[in-house]
Amino acid sequence: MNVPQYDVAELRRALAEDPRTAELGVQVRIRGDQLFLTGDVACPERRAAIAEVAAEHSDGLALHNEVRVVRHDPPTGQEDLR
Amino acid sequence: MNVPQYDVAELRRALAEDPRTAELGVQVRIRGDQLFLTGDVACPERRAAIAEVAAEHSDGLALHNEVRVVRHDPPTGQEDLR
Amino acid sequence: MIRIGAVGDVHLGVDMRGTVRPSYADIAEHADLLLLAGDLTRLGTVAEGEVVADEFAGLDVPVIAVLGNHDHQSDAEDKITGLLTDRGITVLEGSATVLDVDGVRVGVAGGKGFGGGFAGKCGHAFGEREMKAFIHHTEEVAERLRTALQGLTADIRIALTHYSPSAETLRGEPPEIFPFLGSYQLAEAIDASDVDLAVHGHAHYGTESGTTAGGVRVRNVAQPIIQAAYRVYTLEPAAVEPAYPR
Amino acid sequence: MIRIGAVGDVHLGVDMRGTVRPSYADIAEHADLLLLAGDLTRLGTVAEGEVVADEFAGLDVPVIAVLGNHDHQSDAEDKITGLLTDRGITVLEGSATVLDVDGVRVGVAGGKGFGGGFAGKCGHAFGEREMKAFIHHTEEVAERLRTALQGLTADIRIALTHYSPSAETLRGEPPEIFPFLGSYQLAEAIDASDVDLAVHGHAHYGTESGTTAGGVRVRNVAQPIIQAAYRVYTLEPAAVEPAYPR
Repeated sequence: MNVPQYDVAELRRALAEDPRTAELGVQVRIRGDQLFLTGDVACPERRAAIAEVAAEHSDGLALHNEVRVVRHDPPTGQEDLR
Repeated sequence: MNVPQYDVAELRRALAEDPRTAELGVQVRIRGDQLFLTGDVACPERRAAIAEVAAEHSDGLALHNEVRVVRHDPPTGQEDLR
Repeated sequence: MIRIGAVGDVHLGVDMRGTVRPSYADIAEHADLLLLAGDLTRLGTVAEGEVVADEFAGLDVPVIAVLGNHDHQSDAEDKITGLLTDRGITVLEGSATVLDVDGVRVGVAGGKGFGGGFAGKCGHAFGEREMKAFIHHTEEVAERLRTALQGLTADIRIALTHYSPSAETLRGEPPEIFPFLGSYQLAEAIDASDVDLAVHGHAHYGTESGTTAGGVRVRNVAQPIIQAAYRVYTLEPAAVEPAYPR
Repeated sequence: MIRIGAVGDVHLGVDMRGTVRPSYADIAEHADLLLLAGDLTRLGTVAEGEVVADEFAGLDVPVIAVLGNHDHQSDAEDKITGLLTDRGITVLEGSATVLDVDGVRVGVAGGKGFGGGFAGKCGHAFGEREMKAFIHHTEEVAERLRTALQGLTADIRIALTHYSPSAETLRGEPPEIFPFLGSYQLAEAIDASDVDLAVHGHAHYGTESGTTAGGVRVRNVAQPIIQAAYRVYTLEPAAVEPAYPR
């Protein structure tokens, strides 16, 4: 039986528990035979690792890696809490 | 400082962890100076114990014990799952 | 037609001795067996376990139970299991039993289950020791349930848990506490076998009817939901395959 | 005016050595101190902790950190704390520190925190061992935070945690996982003292701004939220009480 919910769960678990990724903040959606990954990670290598682990758990799905790398720019403003 | 959310939390915790009640399924609402308790418990003694514990944690609130005792009637019908 | 009686969360205390049994005196008129979906007791003490035995042992139909979180409160779950078993009540924990009901083999596999939440919105075995222990407990009980179901040969197959395998039967509960009410891993174990009905309790504000992600019917029989001594569900074994080709 | 720099969830790995420090080279132009709201590492290894030390030690402003769940993944949290401390980074866990910034005493009390959920929709220390251990961990870290805050004498008072003390800064996260994201018990500890600002991380899909139930401002500085090397919040110490009667 092919249950997309379990495929999502399996992939999320792999992304969280596989030491190559250890990402709890990646969202996984399967729509039809399309697999979408979204979220923000710390560096480009992390983004690539997510694709690598996802590929091992997404037989027959077309992978769309929409994960972004967070920006590290110095702050452009400040919030006044006085 | 008087924060109703913490009063709700304290009372829910007492109802759950106090061995006189051990009820995880009682809902606690504070509206103005009125305290409302709702839920279903196994017997009338349990309902009275809830009022007793709640009274110890609800200084200055008017207690409305809307907790009900579950019915134990034999079934009047059946669901056909064939 | 097999008639499954089921109730969860009876929460018996020593103050309830003798009050519940009368409701089950004529159970054979309504059901062929009775499932108890956990939280048999309030504080999980041996004294409360004895009340459960007194109320449910020796009914006119077989009684099959799992324990719930309340039954673990006093670390006396093994003693409670022992005394219920001694009184003829079958207690499942990652195990199964098969009853013969008028020649139909009715199989029940069960266990307490645990929380963690549902697919896509659940906890993971990552981070602090306490977090890992929480999720590992779910994984262990789900794996034992899966094994028990896979070893079950019967005409009608039922999964019995305390925690919910479905978010659908939690409708009415705040989503914020779903991780304490059930786990998709229970449903995954159920959907890995051919199961006709999954019965659970625990969610007092939930909903009676739902399904697993794989389409198995789920019923939440927590007593505050069903507002009766027990519910009755009727099932028919799958038609026997004809011995000749159609 | 005191300028508080803050970021959480930088998740440094050994593959990131040297990549982050440049963003903090001119930090003294923007902030008077830098708060790190946990999840400094990815897998919580000592090697990753060394990268954190290399990236954040010896900046032009003091650095005060708490650890997060990722920093506990490899059971090396004590070693990571030790090596950061050796390199001049203050690591808080149920403890506090006071900095002098141009004569203003800036006090920070902090700790990792933990989950359990928010008032009225949370877990309780009841049932299975795993459930009790989960909630007891929250109680312990919240109690230590409360004690640290109550012992803090300063002109500006900040609470620093990894987990969230407010459901408001979780908006955007599925409610079903709130028990894994924070606890009202942290807010109760914060609201028991006079706190000017509570800073946390952990909730990547949450919202930057919220308040505790008692009205203390809360900011979620998880890096996926702030999308910058750090945020800057400015605070002014409460006016000094005049020594003569008004």
